[in-house]
Amino acid sequence: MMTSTGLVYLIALPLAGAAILLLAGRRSDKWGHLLATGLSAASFFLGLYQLSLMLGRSSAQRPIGQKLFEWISVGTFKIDAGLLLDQLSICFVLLITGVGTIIHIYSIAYMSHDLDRRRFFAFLNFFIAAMLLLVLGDSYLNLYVGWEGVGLASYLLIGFWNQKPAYATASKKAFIMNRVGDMGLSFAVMIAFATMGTVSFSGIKAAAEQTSTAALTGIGIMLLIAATGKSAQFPLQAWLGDAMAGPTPVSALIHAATMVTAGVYLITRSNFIFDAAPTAQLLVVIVGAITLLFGALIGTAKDDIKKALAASTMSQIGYMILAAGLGPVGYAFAIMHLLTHGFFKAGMFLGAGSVMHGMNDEVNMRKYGALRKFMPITFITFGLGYLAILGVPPFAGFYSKDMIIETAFNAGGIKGIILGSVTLLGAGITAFYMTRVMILTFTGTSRWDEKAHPHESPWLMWLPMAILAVGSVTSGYLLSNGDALAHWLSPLFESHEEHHELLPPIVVSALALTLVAIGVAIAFLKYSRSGVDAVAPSDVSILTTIARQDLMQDRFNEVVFMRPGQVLTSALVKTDEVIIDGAVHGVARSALGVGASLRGLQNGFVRSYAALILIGALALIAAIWVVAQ
Amino acid sequence: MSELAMQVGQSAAPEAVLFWILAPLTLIAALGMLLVKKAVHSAILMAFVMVALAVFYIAQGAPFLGIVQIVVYTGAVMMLFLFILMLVGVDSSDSLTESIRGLRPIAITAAVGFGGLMVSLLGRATLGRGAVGVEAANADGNVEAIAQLLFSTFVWPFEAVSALLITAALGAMVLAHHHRIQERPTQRQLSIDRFRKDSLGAAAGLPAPGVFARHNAVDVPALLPDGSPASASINASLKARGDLQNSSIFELGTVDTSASEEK
Amino acid sequence: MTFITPVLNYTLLSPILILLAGALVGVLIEAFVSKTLRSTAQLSITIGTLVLSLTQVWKIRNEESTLVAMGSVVIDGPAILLQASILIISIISIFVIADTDHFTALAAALPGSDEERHSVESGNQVTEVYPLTLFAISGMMLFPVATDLITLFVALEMLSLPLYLLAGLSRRRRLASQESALKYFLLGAFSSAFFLLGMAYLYGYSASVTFAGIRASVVGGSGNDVLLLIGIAFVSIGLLFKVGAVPFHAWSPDVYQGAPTPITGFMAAATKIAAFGAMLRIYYTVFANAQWSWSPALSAIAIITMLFGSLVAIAQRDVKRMLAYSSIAHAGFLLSGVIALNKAGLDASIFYLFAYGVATVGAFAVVTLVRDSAGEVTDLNRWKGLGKRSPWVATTFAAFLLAFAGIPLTSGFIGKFAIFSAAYESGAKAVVIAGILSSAIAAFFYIRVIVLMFFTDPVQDGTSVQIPSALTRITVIFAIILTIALGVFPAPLLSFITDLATFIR
Amino acid sequence: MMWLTILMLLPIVGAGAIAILPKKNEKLTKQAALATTLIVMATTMAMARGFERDNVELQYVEKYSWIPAFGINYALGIDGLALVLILMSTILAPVVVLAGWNESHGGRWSVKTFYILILVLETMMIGVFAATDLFLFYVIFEAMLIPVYFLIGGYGTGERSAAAVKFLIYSLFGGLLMLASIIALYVISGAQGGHSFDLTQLSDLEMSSTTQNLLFLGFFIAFAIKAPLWPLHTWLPDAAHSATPGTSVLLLGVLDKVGTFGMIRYCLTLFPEASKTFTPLILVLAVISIIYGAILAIGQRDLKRLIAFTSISHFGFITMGIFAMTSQGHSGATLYMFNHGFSTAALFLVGGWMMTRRGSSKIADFGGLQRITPVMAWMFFLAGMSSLALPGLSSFVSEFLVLVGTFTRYPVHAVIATFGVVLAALYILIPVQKALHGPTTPGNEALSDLNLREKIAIAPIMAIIISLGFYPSPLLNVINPAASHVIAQLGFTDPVPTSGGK
Amino acid sequence: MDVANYLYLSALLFTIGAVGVIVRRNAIVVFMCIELMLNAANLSFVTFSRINGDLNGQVIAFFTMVVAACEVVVGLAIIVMIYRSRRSASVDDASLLSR
Repeated sequence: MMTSTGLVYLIALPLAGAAILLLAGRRSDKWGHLLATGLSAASFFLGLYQLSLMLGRSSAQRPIGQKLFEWISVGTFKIDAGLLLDQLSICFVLLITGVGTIIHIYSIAYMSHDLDRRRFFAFLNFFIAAMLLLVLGDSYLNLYVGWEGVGLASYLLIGFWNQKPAYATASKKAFIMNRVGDMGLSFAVMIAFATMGTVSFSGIKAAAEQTSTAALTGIGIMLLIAATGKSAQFPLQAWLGDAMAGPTPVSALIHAATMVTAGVYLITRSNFIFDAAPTAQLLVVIVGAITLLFGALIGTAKDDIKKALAASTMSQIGYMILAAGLGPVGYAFAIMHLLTHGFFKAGMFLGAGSVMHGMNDEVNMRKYGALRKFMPITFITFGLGYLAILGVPPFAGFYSKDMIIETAFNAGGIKGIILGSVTLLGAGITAFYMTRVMILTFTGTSRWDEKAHPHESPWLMWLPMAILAVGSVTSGYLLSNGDALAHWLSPLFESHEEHHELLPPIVVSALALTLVAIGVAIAFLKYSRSGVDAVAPSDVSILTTIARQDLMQDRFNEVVFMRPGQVLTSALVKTDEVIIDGAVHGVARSALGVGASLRGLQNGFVRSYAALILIGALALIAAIWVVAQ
Repeated sequence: MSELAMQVGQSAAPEAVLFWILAPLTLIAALGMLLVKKAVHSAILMAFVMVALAVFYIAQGAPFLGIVQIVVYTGAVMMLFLFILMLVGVDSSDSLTESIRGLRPIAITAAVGFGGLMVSLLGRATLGRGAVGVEAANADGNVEAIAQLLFSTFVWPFEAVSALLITAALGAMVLAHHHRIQERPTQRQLSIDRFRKDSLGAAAGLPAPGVFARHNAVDVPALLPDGSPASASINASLKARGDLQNSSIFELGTVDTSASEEK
Repeated sequence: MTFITPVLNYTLLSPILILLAGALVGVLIEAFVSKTLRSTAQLSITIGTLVLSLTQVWKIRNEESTLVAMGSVVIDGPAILLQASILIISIISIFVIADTDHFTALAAALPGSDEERHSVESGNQVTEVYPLTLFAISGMMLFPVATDLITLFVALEMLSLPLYLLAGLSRRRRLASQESALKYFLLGAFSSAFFLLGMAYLYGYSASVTFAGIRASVVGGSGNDVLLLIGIAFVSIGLLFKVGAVPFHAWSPDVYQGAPTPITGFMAAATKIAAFGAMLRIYYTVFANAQWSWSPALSAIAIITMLFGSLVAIAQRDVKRMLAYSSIAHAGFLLSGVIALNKAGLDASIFYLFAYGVATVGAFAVVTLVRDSAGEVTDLNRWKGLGKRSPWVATTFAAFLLAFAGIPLTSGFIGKFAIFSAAYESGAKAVVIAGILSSAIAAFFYIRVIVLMFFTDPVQDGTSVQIPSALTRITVIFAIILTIALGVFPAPLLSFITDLATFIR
Repeated sequence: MMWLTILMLLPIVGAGAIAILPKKNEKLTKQAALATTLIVMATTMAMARGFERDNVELQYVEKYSWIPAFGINYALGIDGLALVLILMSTILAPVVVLAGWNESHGGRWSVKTFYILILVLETMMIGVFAATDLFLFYVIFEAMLIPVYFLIGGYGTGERSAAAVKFLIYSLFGGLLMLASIIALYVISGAQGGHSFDLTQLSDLEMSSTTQNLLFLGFFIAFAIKAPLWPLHTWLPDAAHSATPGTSVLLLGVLDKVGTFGMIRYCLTLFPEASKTFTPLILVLAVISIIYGAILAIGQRDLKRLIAFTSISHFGFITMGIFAMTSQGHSGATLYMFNHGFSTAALFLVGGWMMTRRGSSKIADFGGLQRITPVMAWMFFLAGMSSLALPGLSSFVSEFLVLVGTFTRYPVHAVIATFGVVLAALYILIPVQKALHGPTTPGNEALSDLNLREKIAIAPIMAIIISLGFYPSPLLNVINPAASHVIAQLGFTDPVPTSGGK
Repeated sequence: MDVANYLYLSALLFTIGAVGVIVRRNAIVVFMCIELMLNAANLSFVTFSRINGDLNGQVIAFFTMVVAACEVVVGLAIIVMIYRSRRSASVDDASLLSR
């Protein structure tokens, strides 16, 4: 592998930005955001430069690495601080820095009234750096650093307005659920080291062949758990909705475009493990399928625009995970959907941010309506994203999502049919809830509070939206034209055998579009025709109620983990006081008691003392006599 | 030890007679010490035990010790005891009921156990050698032989005992000796004092203690005609030492006039 | 019968003889020196005598003889060490005894009487204390070097009688003091009767009154051992009484509390050395070959003593009583040195005795300083906040307590380590375990006192610390320095002891 | 050159100097104390430069006869393990002095006394790690209790004397058990070629397995009390709660390390067989400590107690790493000791500043500090992140090494212990949320942010926490030889990759 | 007659003396009981002296008498002192110091 000395700057630039802004404090208030944006952009251009270099090399020569220093080395456990830039990571690098830079720009305006804007930019920069480390690390442990780093960034940004207790709680929840997932990554590393003696990607790739399927399955499952945590997949999905507490640019960048897709990256990156561990792979698919529907269902019931989008994100990542679980045939599509999703979902989030910006930070869609007239640019960019997510040709989503549905059908047998159906159904529901969002927000009658004065956002905000909208429109075509992405990535994955086609592509597309149309139609009938209440109706079906409560996910966590945990905690606190410390005190007390009672012997009467001596003499003689016998 | 062939006394049957008469008496006397109420009776019984022991000493070839036992122990030490008993109150008697809960049964059990154990152990003792008798050692006379030992082999403890005697004397003095607090007044000074006092009441001499009361001890003040105690009737040094009886119990008003024999 | 002219070997006896002479001079001073000069004269004579005696001990340190005083006394390494220890302890005790008004102005005066008040006002002092102390010291010097039963008994009484008297001479709380004298005397006499009877049986068993003779019988065996066993038991009672081992300890809390504090310190330290010295000699030489018979019983007593002393001390509210129980516990620790019955045990015991003695005198000297208008304050509750009022006194006392507790860098730790390792080496593991356990318990109450002094706010009840006079100051400083020094650099003393401490038979 | 002796003497000299300074001039006293600790730190670093890191033998060896009668020497020497701990101690000392500039004011005694105690303690901290004579070690081990006892009891808050007593009694009890074992070792060594306390000689003793087990327990219990291992931990929360923050740092950061240090240096070296016998039990206790400490920390309402319980959890990790008997576990545990010193120091110091300002240690009394005192809040947050072993911070490296090292031999233990990582997130984030986030709690409005002195004090700690997270090699290179040496001596080799049974 | 009988007698007297110390309350009587114990021991000495055929036992007995005399002096002085202070010779009354 070629080595390079430049990779580190990709990370170092934003990291330096974060450090400077945090250490300089208020002094950098004036120029901090500019510096951060600049550094992010610089990193993006560096990425582009690396891409250009990469393009200039033959496909086998494309991956390049950089060993920075020996990080941990104990016995055979040797971890270098090393970076790896290959065809897969470059995609992420560009996505992260590209979308990241755009969102930086957007935020300059979006956060302009916030006193702590500088800190916000510091966190953003920090996030970029951590995310880059995640995708550039050349071993699981390096990845782990970035993995938790983005978790921290996410925590900090969700809780950016943590003076509101609910937001603080949301950030905490995100961090802790992520930690649960991270534990899976720890286990994966441990199993890998115990069985293969290495934790680097290349090392494991080489050793995987000699390793038993059981061990690989174990690693795979643990990686999956990690992925579910970071990517808000079932069963660790509950945090994502609450994470919308963060400023909207954060939602766009972290909780839509980049961080939450880290799970997809992890699974794709670990293709050599999953390919050899069918069971784990199957689980990946199942998780993806469940989440896909899960997120979609939640999305149908949410009135909070950001939460609706978050549910959508969850669902879309479900698609990606599912695709990644399909093995070599799906990796490229997973990544492709990831990239297109990065554009259109980020765009929509920014759009949502723009709406909120104009609506006094109102997030309830039932209090929107008819914003089309007031925010035309937002409407257009949002609409383009909408079309993309629906998978309407030729928008980006069409290319990526159809591929996934197609591949799912082609998975073979019952599995293929089920997966295909699920993905199709998901597409339909997606169409329904996204249409609902569109209708509630932009069309119909206005249901605003009197204080609201909707207006279009400044150019610093709409420009990024526009850029992303362009991406939403074009990226699908660009990436899939001539299987560009698939070819680009193919050296990384095992070549796959020709798959048999259950349904021809054109049929799949047709089916998908049909379902989308049905979804749109239902939404249109339900919301556009009959109008919308400003207050959510309460006489709704039990299903709606459950969906509004995120399918009871929080209730479940509360009943199964939180309450018992609290009981256990207080019980242990009591135990510690009463039993363990009590035992210690008990010993002390009994010694005191014995002392006090023996003290009674000393009654002050000399005759008693004499009696004691006599008894002692008797005992002593007897004892000596007995011993002597 | 009963199996021992210590039949020294076989030819000396009188010793056996002596022992069997005197030993039970000694034991009874010793037991009596514990059982009699009055301390002075105990002392008498003690003296008897000592004398009996002196007899045993003499019977066992220790005439010197026997005599010393009588002279020193019975004669001097017991007299000292009796003297102190007088001081403390010769008629004082102990109540024999036990006041410390549980002590008596413990004491009796311990005593029976102790005595029993001692006797049974002694019964098991065998020396592995015969009783020699002190006739050979006393060949030159008991006193001479003891003197030999005392002034040669045991001269060091003998000297050391002198330190003990001094200690005892010194100790007794420390505990009992009173200092003169003021200068002893001269006769002349006394006379002057007597006549130059505030009143001439003292000129004729101070009242004698206890003369009007029904008690003639020197530590009880005389009573004045009004029945109050005359403090001047008590020697000043007694007063200073605090050896003073509370005179109020002898005041006329409080005296029980019904004639009752004082014990 | 020819008279054998006794040969006394005065050089080797000289330390004791000097003391006796000093005591006699003291008695003469009582008779002939005017009151105003008496206390000065007595003090200087006493100190002079003690120092002279000590130098004499030093001079004869390398001489050995079993034949001193017609075989009544033996002078060997342990004898030198024990005598020197007793003398050093005595010297520092005398400073405290001499300090001020610890003793009654007139023993014969009734408590609370005019005569007593008068005597106090006239500045009267019971200067007889000095010769009495000297007599006691000479008895203590003789006790561990005696090699026949007679001398042993006489020495026992020589050391006891003056102490009985001294215990009753406290200036304050005289009733308690007198009571302690009575208790000490009655129980002391009671135990010495046992001791005497034990001697009789030993004499009966061996037909000898000398240690060598008895030892020969023990080694050679004569008949069965019943008389020996009773003898050992009864002699042990007398000795165990003196060291305050359970169940013969009952006198010590009462006497420690009632006696004048300087005497308590002196008694606790010096008597222990003397008694343990004699005990070591008797068990290591005379009874050594009968170890099988007494070792288990003595181990049991040691264990009970340690635990009892430590446990009961926890519940005490009076400093002097607490120290008394602590000294009971220490008797238990020291018994493990006797049980060890090896060279290491002997060395360790001697070191321990000396170190403990010094710390004890120091601790009691500190107790004398804490006072209110009515005299010493021994109620622990009134020691609260002492660290605030007089940090140095409290710190010093804390250091002594830490030494008692056996915290490293104090002499107590080295002593404990030495004595326990010796006991362990001889296989007395149970004793060591019990020792460790009771050390833990003991730490509890030592620390409690430290908490009272340092971590509790003072109560305003007139308790104050008297500025120590030069004499007491010397004692306290000497004791504290030695306590720390022996904890940090015990090597010189240890090797001195190791070189010297071998019993000759 | 007698580096170690000089190192031990320097604080004593400083203490002596402070003792003769005028009592009135408190500032001068503090400056003198700071200067002394800084000099010690500099000297340690100078010494560390000459350390040959690949040499597994003891270095800077000094040996003088101390008590020849018992074969006791004043013997010093350090290996990688000891060096690292000494470094930690001497770096923490000036930080504590500087951070707790005013800690000495609320005490029962003077400022002078406080610093004298601190400096005496520093001497002992160096000595206890440098001692290679068992007796010397024990002496310092026990004597150390005294200054700490007075520091807690004299300058602490709340139920300080009760806490101090509890601490002392607990420790003394453990120490006495150890003394029993030491006595036994001494006697056994006497029977096998002469009394000695030399570590290397003692480690060659022949003992029956019963003896070895009993003696091991004597040592281990003492150390398990020191490095509080469940269920011998109950003294720690009380002590930490009552002590001043600076004292707590020295207590948890340094003194408690003596326990884990002792396990390696004494338990493993002297009783290899017994160590193996008891490993299963100890690992279970360690795992319980990890989870138990974490859960209890979650349940605490008092900040200091919370931190104390987190330490119990952390010490569980260290113990587990030690007894996993792999080079990763061992090196990780050693590194963990070092890192824990700093992360706990950070938590306690910053927590201490918060508490001093607020006048309360209840978590509920804080709230919204991030808005009022951002720097302080950030420092607390960072310290917390270090405590929960965030990758990129120093404690992650050590914690992960311990887990990996344990997993290769005891996967089940490692898996359970890993749950502690999640709990760690809870016990840190709960107080972070309550104290730093949310609306400002009444009474907190006027709290002041860190001043320059405090910033200077905390800066080196943070620097160490962050830089060692990314670049722990300098320490690992020193630790590794020592750790593998111990493992090799015990006859262990790292498990080879199993390939999952293929 | 068996010489050992003296020993039995001695042991019994000693026991009686010991019990007397415990059961009697008058300090003087208590002290007399102690004297009884000493005398019992003396009897043993004299008897053993006869058994052993040397006079050492008699010498010890003699010393015992001397020592006992000294003890009596000191003891009685103490008792008198107590009596004067308390107006009581009961040992039970002297129990200020306890616990």
